Amino acid sequence: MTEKILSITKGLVRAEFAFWVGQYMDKFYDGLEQKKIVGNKCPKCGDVFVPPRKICGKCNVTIPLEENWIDLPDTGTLINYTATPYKVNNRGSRNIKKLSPIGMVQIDGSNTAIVYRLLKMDLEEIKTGMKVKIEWNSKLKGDPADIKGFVKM
Amino acid sequence: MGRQVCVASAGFSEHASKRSDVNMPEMVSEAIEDCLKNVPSLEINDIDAFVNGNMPAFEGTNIPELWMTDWMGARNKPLIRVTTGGTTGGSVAIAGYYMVTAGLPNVDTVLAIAFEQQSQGDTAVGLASVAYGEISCLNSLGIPLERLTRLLSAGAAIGVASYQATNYMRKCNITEEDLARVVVQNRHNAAKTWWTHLKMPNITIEEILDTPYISFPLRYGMVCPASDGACAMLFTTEEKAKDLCDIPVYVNGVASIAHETAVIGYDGAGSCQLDTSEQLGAMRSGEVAYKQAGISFPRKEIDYAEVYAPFPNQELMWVERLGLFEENTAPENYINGVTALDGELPINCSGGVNATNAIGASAMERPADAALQIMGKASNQVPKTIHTALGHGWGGALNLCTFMLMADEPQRKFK
Amino acid sequence: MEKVGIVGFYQVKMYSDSNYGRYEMIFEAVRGAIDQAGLKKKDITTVISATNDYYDGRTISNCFTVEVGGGYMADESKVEMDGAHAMLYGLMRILSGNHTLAVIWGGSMASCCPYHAVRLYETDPTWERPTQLVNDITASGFQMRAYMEKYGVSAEDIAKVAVANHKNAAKNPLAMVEAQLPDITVNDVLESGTFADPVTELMVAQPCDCIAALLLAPEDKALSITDKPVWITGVGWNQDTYYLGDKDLSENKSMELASKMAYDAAGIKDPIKEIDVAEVHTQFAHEELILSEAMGLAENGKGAALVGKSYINPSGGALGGNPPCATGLIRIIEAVKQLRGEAGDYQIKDAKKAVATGQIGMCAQNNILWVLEKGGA
Amino acid sequence: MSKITQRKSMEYIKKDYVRTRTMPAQWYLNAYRYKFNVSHLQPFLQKLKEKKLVGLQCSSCNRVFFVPKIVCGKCLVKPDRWVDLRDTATIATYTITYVKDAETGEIIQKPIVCVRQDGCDTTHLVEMSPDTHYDEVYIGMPVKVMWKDEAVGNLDDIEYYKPIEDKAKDLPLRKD
Repeated sequence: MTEKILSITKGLVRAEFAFWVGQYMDKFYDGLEQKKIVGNKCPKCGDVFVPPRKICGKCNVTIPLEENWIDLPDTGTLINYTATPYKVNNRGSRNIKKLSPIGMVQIDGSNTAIVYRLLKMDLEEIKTGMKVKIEWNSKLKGDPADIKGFVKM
Repeated sequence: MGRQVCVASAGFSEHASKRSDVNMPEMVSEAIEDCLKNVPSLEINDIDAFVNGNMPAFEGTNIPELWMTDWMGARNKPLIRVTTGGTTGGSVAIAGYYMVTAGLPNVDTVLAIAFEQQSQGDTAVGLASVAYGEISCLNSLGIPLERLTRLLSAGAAIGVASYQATNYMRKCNITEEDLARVVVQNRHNAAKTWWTHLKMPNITIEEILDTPYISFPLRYGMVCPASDGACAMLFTTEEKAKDLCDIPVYVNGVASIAHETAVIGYDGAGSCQLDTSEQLGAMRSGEVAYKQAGISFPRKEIDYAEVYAPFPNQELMWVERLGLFEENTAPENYINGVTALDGELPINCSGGVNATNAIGASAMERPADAALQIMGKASNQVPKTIHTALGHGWGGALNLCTFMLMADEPQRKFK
Repeated sequence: MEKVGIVGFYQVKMYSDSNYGRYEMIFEAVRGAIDQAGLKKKDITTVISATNDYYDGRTISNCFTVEVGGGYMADESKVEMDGAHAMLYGLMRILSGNHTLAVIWGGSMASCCPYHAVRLYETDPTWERPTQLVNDITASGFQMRAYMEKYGVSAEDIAKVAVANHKNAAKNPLAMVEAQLPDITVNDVLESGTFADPVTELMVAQPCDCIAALLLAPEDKALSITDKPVWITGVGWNQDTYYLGDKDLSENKSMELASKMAYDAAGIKDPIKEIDVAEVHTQFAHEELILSEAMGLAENGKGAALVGKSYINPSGGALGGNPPCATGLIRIIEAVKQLRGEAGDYQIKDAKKAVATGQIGMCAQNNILWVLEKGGA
Repeated sequence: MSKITQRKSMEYIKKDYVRTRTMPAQWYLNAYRYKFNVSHLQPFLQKLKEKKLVGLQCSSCNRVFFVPKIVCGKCLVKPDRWVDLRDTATIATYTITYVKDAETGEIIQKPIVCVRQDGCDTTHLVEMSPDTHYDEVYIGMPVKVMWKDEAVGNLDDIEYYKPIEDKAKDLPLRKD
């Protein structure tokens, strides 16, 4: 048996994508630009979604684009959290050896949770059920990064 | 031993070059809404299982079904994802068929969904990365990259289709005019169908021949557009379909026979498809499906065909390979109007892929439109009654094929 | 449901960075399965592959694998999920009566792709992907914390699961060398470094390179091929909602519904008593508890009591190597080995009924469960 | 050829849709690696050094592969027999590409051909010699391998293919 010869080559290009967010999310990002959180409400079960959706998965009901919009506060409850040294992006992942806490926060008045960084907190002092508040980014661009993270209230 | 399967309904979203008003799941839900409109007695909750697919690399999301679960009404329902590139739609439809025919307990009504929002992605990189590994392997074996790009520059634009076109044209002794004639017929048909992309009611052969070449013999005017759109089909058992709609469409034969890749083989080696217009895989798929359906003379027994042809030469080629016309006679039949809306054997009355190509969905739109023609609910309905129709798809590097044969009466083995 | 039998299988050894070409590996798996069953290429009527465009870094990842995967002039299709889902499609094709021998193969090379980035591509691109905070890493942390806080389970209990799996993997010659740890202790697991608090590195099923293949045939054909067929008696699969914030991560609804569907089909009333072997596809140690509870193998919150009982993941499970798109198929193969009595050092005595599961998505969003029974004398 | 340079868009009935925001994302193909086993190619590459062509034959179906394949798909076995091949070939199919010259901006028409080496059962893509006019190429044209001056044992040793003297003319496919 002769020795195996492998050819290992690397890729060369990258593909760029731009995802249309749709009109529901567009309204939500319009709100973020003005430091406002908007959600929409299922007409059947009354669940409030942040970010808004076209269809309530529980009831399979279409929520009309024009109706059922609700303004929500910038406060919420921490329902789950984790901390990871890994940084993941579209290119790969790396371990930066420093833990950064990430929390799952239920905005008051909504029935879903959103995932953001927890700022200015030590891992030891984070507890689920904690009240937290949005820290806005200094520059608002109408994208998810407008919310910088959550801070203790 | 399998059950008889019926198509109860099919639906489309609007197709356009940029569906900038919706995101992917919202577009999919449009198609589902349209599909369920035809079966008013069925609610989304009555659907037992889902099959989905798209061509992920054109769109930048991995397994988007995970994300769009709620939009499809698939929360806490069985779902599988089938993707095979260009034939994705056809493969999804075939998977829908198999899911019903298998007779697994409590799986009777299956919604098959295929979609693509191409305006979000990078089609050029998407296409190139089909053979990206092969290209880099050839590069490591000594062929410089710039020479490879030169060799494959025809491929980057329209893949292997131009090689196939020269082969076919040579065989039939036809000119570009014959190709343009097919395009005109398709674009005129598309103008009469509500969901299509390139609606060109007044285009002429001269206008098409006036556009520049992309890669000989194909010109800009002849090739398919890149569209955004979704398609949904509802498969169910015979008994349920009879309750749901007036004319259930029986699926009598399916096949998806694979061949070796054309022009460039795996590992960058040679390809065994010596004649790219021969298409053994498609011929074999036809044979298998006709045998399942008990059709011995496809030329006489089939009333309507939707073939997957982004390029006009392919439409001519497929109708011959699938046994609808004698070898090398398709161009003649297009001149004589046999394939027109009011002709003897209408082909691609929805405008075909040549007018609308949302890649992942295209191969499903073929059987979907054929089913609607049998039901008499198609947007550009053929005046004569359609009894038997076929929907076809091809993909990969000319090596994958899907084939679905439908009729208004059951398969002979179930009679 | 008519009887369908598993008549052959083959799995390449798992490597973290294999010395294999992709096509060579696929060929070895498919040819190995065909040889094991003593068949020929022309017997294959359908081929279902489980690959993923993003794990393979190419559009239409099944385009160039037609020849090496045995798909030449066969009815070929691809399921872009776990290998266990591909087997579902193969089963449906056999049940239809159109096909008499299905080859199911699946797998990919994790050493060739940016694995965690690919998992990031699964997230909602209009909302979660731009922030890059939701991915398989953070999701695992949320899932484990939700489970621990709801039932008061400690990290030690979960570390014990990892210990059991790594010890089992040491007995499995096909497991990844890096995961074969016969002398591992609970402390080793807890101190192996944070992956996503409270998950530590050794609780994670590390992605690796592997291709596995399996053959399905209808009853009469199966009996003519082998005297040790394994029958499929039930299957269930299900998809849960996507957003992590929408569901209770401490339980798994989709596995609950999938197992109910499968048990109903197989006529299983008391899974704890009736099932001899369970091969569970778990991405993380804590998922073994959540999933086995959802499968009815333990009461909610009491999954930790199962640890040490050898009938769950005797092969080491996914913690012994987690090749994307193949893990579920390997679970089925391991269950088949147990039923055929070919599992070697980790054989469970008199195994008659087994379950094997597959999953995809973050926090096991889509699950499939197979019930397999020993056939023959 | 003025037609080649102009790009005219064709009119069609359009519908305007609301334009919403977009979220960017990338797919880094350059973060991937591709692994191939090329062991089976080594004897072939060695022969190229001597300016000789060999194909790999499947002993089950007798098909000859050039460039060699690791597996014969028809039989699902590894082909293992080497056969010598002639340096002549036939054009199986072709296309003409239109590439803009980087310096002059002029559109260059260049034939890219798919040839079948005489004595083998596969086709592969190659370039024609630079002096071949795009109009001369036709299906079934006999061509011949032109080697690089110094063969080093890789695929680039075959510089291009050159037409063998032939009086036959093809049917007109083009309508200018």
